[in-house]
Amino acid sequence: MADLMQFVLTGITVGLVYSLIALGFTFIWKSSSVANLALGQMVLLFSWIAYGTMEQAGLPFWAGLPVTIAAAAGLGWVLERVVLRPLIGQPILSLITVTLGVAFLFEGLVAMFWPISTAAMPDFIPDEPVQILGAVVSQEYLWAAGIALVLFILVSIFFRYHKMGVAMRATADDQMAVWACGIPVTKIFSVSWMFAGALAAIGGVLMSSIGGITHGLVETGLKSFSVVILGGLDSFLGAIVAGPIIGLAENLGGGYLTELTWSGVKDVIPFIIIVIVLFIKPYGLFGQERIERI
Amino acid sequence: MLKLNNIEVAYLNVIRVLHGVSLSVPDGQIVTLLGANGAGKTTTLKAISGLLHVEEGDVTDGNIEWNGERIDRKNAEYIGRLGIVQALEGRRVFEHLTAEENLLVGAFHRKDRKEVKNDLEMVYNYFSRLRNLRNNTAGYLSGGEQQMVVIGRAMMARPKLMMLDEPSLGLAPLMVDEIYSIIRRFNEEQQTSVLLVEQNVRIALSIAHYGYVMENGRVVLDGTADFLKNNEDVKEFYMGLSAVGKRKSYRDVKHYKRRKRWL
Amino acid sequence: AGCDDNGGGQTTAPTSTVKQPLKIGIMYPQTGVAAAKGQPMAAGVLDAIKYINEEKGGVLGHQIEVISRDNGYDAAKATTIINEFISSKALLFTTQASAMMSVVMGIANEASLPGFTVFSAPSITQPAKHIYAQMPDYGDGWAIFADYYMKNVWKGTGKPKMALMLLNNSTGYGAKDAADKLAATMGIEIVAVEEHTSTTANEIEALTRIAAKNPDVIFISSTPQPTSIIVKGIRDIQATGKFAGLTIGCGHASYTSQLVDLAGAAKVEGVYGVFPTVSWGENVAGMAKMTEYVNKYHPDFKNNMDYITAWAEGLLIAKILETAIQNTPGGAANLTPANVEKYGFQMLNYDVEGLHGPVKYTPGDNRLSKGMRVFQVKSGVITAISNWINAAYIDYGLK
Amino acid sequence: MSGGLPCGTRNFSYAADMAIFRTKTHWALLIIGLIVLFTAPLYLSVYWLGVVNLIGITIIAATGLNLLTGYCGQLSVGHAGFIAVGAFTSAVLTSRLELPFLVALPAAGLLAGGIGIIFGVASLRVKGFYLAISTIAAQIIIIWVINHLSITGGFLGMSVPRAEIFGITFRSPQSLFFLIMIAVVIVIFFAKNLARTRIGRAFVAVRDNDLAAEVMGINLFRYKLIAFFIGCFLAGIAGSLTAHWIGFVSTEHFSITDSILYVGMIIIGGAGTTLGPILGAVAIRLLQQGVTYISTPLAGIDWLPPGFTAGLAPFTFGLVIVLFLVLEPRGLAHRWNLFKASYRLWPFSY
Amino acid sequence: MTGPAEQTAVETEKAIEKPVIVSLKNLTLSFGGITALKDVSVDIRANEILAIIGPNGAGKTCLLNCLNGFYKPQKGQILFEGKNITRIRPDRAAQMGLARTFQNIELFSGLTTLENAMAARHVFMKQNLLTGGIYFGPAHVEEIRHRRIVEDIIDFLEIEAVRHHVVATLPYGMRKRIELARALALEPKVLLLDEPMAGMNTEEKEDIARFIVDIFEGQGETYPDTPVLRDGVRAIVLIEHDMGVVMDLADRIVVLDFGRKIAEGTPEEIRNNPQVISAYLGESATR
Ligand SMILES: Nc1ncnc2c1ncn2[C@@H]1O[C@H](COP(=O)(O)OP(=O)(O)OP(=O)(O)O)[C@@H](O)[C@H]1O
Ligand SMILES: Nc1ncnc2c1ncn2[C@@H]1O[C@H](COP(=O)(O)OP(=O)(O)OP(=O)(O)O)[C@@H](O)[C@H]1O
Ligand SMILES: [Mg+2]
Ligand SMILES: [Mg+2]
Repeated sequence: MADLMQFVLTGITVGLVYSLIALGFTFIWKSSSVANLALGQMVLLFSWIAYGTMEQAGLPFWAGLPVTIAAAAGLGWVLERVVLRPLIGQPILSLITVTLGVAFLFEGLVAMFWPISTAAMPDFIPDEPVQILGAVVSQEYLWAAGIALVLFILVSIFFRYHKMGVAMRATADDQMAVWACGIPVTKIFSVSWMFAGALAAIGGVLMSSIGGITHGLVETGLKSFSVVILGGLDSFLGAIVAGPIIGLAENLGGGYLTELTWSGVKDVIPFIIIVIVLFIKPYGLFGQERIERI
Repeated sequence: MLKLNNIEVAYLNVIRVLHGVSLSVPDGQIVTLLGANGAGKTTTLKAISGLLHVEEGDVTDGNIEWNGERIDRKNAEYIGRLGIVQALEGRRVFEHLTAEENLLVGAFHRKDRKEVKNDLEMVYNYFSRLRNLRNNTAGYLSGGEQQMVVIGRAMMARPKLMMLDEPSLGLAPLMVDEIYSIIRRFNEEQQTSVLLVEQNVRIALSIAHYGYVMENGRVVLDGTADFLKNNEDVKEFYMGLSAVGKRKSYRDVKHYKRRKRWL
Repeated sequence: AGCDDNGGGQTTAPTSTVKQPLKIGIMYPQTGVAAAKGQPMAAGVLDAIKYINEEKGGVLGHQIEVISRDNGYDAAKATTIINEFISSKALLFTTQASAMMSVVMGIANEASLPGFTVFSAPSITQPAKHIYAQMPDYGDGWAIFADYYMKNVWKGTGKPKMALMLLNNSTGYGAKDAADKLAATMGIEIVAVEEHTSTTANEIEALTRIAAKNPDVIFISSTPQPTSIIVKGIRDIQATGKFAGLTIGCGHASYTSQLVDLAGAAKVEGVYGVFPTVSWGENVAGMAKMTEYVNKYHPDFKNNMDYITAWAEGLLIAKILETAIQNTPGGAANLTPANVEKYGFQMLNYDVEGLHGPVKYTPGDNRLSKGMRVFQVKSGVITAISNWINAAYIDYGLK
Repeated sequence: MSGGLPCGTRNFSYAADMAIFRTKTHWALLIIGLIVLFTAPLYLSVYWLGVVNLIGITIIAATGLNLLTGYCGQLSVGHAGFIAVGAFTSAVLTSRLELPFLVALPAAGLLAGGIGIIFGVASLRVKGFYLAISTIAAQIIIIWVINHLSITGGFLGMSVPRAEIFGITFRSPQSLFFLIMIAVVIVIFFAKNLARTRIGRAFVAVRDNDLAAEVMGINLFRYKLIAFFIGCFLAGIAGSLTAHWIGFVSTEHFSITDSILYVGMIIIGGAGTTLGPILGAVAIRLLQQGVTYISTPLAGIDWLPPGFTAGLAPFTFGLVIVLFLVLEPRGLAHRWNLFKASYRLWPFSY
Repeated sequence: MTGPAEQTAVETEKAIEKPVIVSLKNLTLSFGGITALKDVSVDIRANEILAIIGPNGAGKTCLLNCLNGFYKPQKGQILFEGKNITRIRPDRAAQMGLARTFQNIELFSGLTTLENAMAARHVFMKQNLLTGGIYFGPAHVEEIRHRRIVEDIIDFLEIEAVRHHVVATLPYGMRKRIELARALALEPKVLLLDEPMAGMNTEEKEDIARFIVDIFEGQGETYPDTPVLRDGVRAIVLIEHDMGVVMDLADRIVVLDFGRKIAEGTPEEIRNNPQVISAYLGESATR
């Protein structure tokens, strides 16, 4: 019973960390229908930038974090400007592939400037774990989970009510028609990539305060893809709900199935779930269905 | 007052589509642009609204003036802020947004929140059907309803010049009448100039003040609506009326065409 | 007709010595996923050979000519590279890790080209063919730790209960193979085997299940980052009163200063580990030269453990060639890959200037050095607590 | 699929209009091309022969992915997983069961194709990026299973005997070259024909407009499965050849990065053209060589940061992909066709 | 496909009573809260052009979608030549002889005109993976045979000039015609046309009208090898908002409004039906 509690608690908090990263994906998707496969690499690069500002340049946390976020937003802006803007209106596969190119590019940058390959983020969250009903969770996870929830609420409100958010959703539907309304699509793209960069930076700092800055951040990016798929690509609610579901599946599945199957089943369970769920709900739990009319 | 002076347009620097088009839209008037498929009507509208640049097209010669200011080198955003909006052909609603959100996107540039609220009300007054559908997903609306959304969206920008591309496409006759009467009302009440592209020549000339006929990228005929309505060529080729003023039957067309082909 | 300099690599220019140069092949993953390891290693071995060629005048007057190639940790590339080594008549070759050696050893064995790999799995040396291992493998690491634990740490009665936390590749499972083979005879009961990925962010779930089994000792065979996650997880769970009196041991793939950085000194305090080389600054014969070179040419790799292994590898290559020339009938003129193996590898007896366990070939056992030392983190510093312990040959029955 | 006809060439029968090689020049170019290709062992070094072999195998796998993704529009980011299925099938059959290579090769294709069909069932309802992720899931599940089966050697991988056909053992890079190139030529021929006939048209119909395709009598599910089968079948064949070429298989060699790279190849080359995967495979593999080539001498430059060369590879790689796409978003094959068009119209370019 | 014996049968049919080919009985279709069709019954008879008209959103397209299996009605029955095809798969419906064009052009944009039509011949072909991949042999013969038929259709619709053009870049009117060609290539028994003339000017409408009439009547020996052109189709269902076209071409008209059938009859009857006038035609159309 205590074990169950532990699995549930770990599952939910870890899952919310996946959600945190997933929000950045959904943001781009909702505003421009671009699947950003460089997400993991963005998280990695921005974590290193955080390391650079705080550990290497020696800025205190309260100064280092804003600098990192600003740098990340700036990079997002550059990315949109140089890479994505020329591809507006091109086949969607080309857009996906170009983000793959960006992924390689970022990995290269990381390897060039931080060849040490792993490092610890400066400590800014207390070390002592927290105990809840006999289960234990480290404060780092609680912080990350809490921030994920706050960001979720913020971006949801932004997209639902802010006119920029609404325009972003319109852009994802039909760029040409948005142009025709005299709305600067390019500005919308810039802004959404800047936001996405900032989100990735926040996610990166929190993630790497948990497990250090390593290439594993890229893999977490991969896992967050399964989160957005499960939740529905265009749904923040989906991302925030699906993260804990994946986390729970990992932990409960690992907790009770490992004995019955091979070890390491924990790492494939999310993907098995995805295949099954997609079969029943092809657009994820909260995704909008494609409007199929002829 | 919009003026196009002898503009030429080419796509991708090679495909020349317009060969010297001149027209003007005086303030507060409805001007219609008629012509066959591929004549370059849509291209003309895009040249005005600046959307051409998005499609790798360019105004290679001539100029476009809006109240004396040259706008053919300006981008779509700037032109949009001047109060020139275009409703694209083919009911391009934002499918996943609700009808009301679609309308609000039209008002993106406006800062006067109160006024936007009032205008929303105005659009619902024009298109009473939309009022009930305001929270429905636009992608599932019927064709006519989507057309209303598109026109309403253009109205929400409080444009000085509204350009409508084939608003009657695929609409039921009653709906065509309705939309056209709304366009006329809007023009009269708001003093908005309208540039109207149409295939349905009869209805377009019924509300327009002035008209231009385009063919192969050139303006071949222009005149007041009454002049055009009574022009024999317009009657024959665009309204399908024979010399006597009666419409030919589509069943008979076949034989007429065949004969023409063998001759 | 092939030309030699086509693979995109550099060959060290032969100097004006009259004696023919000795050609060897080295492939490291200088790019790709394992570049972080491959780069310092390539630096180490090339620096050592530079030292031998320039300061010691080569091997008995012969310059060592290195064909150094980047395999990018990629099987297809490695395959083309080994073919190139063979066709350019290299006398021996080396790789960094078992993954790449597994790929190329079939071709190398067919061509009777001897070679060794720095980090290895038993499947490379068992059965013994033309391929050697520079250092003990991950199974040996487990065996040495288990032996030390039984003799010096375990104070309870009955069999100690051990849990294994394994990385999901040959590093992790190497330890499991040894445990499967030896635990029973050593009097250790394996109560849990858990697998994780190299990129895991949380292992609380596996640890919770392990905690239910009340282990006395946990052995982690993995790399630094996951190990730090696991150690932190253990410490978190200990806050609830579980895992009291638990001993933590680490395999050598993870037991570096990086682990201390990532987990935090407080969390790794007291953790045991094994390691097959000396540390920087230890007082051994080869330390001064190596430190001089690293400072001069690769200051970034100062304190990097892989540089030490690779520097030792360079010394070892020179020693093998020297032994081969001395013992081959007819000397250097008759050097062939077969002779290098017969008279070089198998007659080797070398202390590697104290940089890692002494090397001596035992027939049938293709591990060159067999020793590791046991360490413990004390006040945040990894401190040696034993002398070189030799791992006995474990017969895994591979064929 | 109108081929490039020089100005003034006309066809007088449908058969002639449908032929791929229509003029004497076409045929001459084809024959010269084949001769140049098959005499490569005479003038290429062992190293470059190895590179060419790798390119050949890559072309086979990329062609499979192109049929699935480029033609049928089913984005798959799990191709390396299916290649792994082929590689391990062939390895197990030839080394554990000691079956001949000529049995193992098609068996590898069939099993990979079969497993492709199983995961393809997901494509019945799932589209686009959703499908892409479920193919990533396929790869992860496949690799996990292979890692935990004892017959495949688990994490250690297993060695694979040399391919042998009618007593000829393919051991040297030269002999392997012929084996692989013959397979490449057959696969390209097959894919080209498939693409221009009934099934290929149905694939494109499904890709361009699945709803209309269904209403036009094309059974969506069936064709998606066929596409998965044939795409994964070719992956399996490529896997089998890889296994026998290298002589060793391990799951480490079939990573998501590889899968992603394959997608990159067909996009850079030009998805939905026969030429695309060929150009893409050649471009990416040569790029890898080029990066290796420049990074080794750069590693000797002391004043560069130590990570410079390690980072250079992915950096250049990413940069080239980005530049390619920004400058030619429709792929190399598109550029090539434009070039051909201008040649065709020459000297009247308008 | 159709032999001479059957052809005479067709002729005699024309002379006497028009039998029902497709019969839709009491169809009800809804999406969530929206009811698109409510208890609609329509018969499609041999040798007639049946027009379906109604305001936007009345459910006309939905009716066609039900007919060829794209939508599955919640209630009701569809009989095609006596067989129940109510919840048939769309591709099966196409194979049975129901081909259509679409309200918004739905071509295979990456294929050429020729290939678009050949793609529709798919249902008549027998190639499989192996013969297709090998090509030389049965596949070659088959390709040539079907190419002949498709070329006839292309010739008939006067789109020879764009035969090898990828359709995405062609003008609107041309693409509408290619859609028609593709539908004809399926050799339908019943041809369903959803607003084939929307967005066209009078001249282009006349062209399409001519094609419709010609397809309906059959071209006889002008195209001896292509049954669908030689013999014509058995019935055409036409959705169109241009009343001139509808009144001239249709033999019978069905009017839908808000998912219900509100009238049915000859053009003359419909023109003067007050309910139709108020719901659909409006005053201007009666002028
Ligand atoms: N983006 C483009 N690139 C190249 N050519 C184009 C492009 N857009 C339009 N054209 C060509 O320009 C010509 C005029 O097109 P346009 O859309 O302006 O005609 P239109 O009068 O609006 O016709 P319709 O009545 O069919 O809407 C056509 O021949 C068309 O093929
Ligand atoms: N897939 C769908 N999901 C939800 N509602 C739908 C769907 N398809 C159609 N509808 C609704 O069904 C009703 C009938 O639509 P339909 O397309 O049949 O109209 P129509 O008579 O063809 O109109 P138009 O003349 O504008 O084409 C509309 O209210 C439409 O919004
Ligand atoms: Mg137009
Ligand atoms: Mg409709």
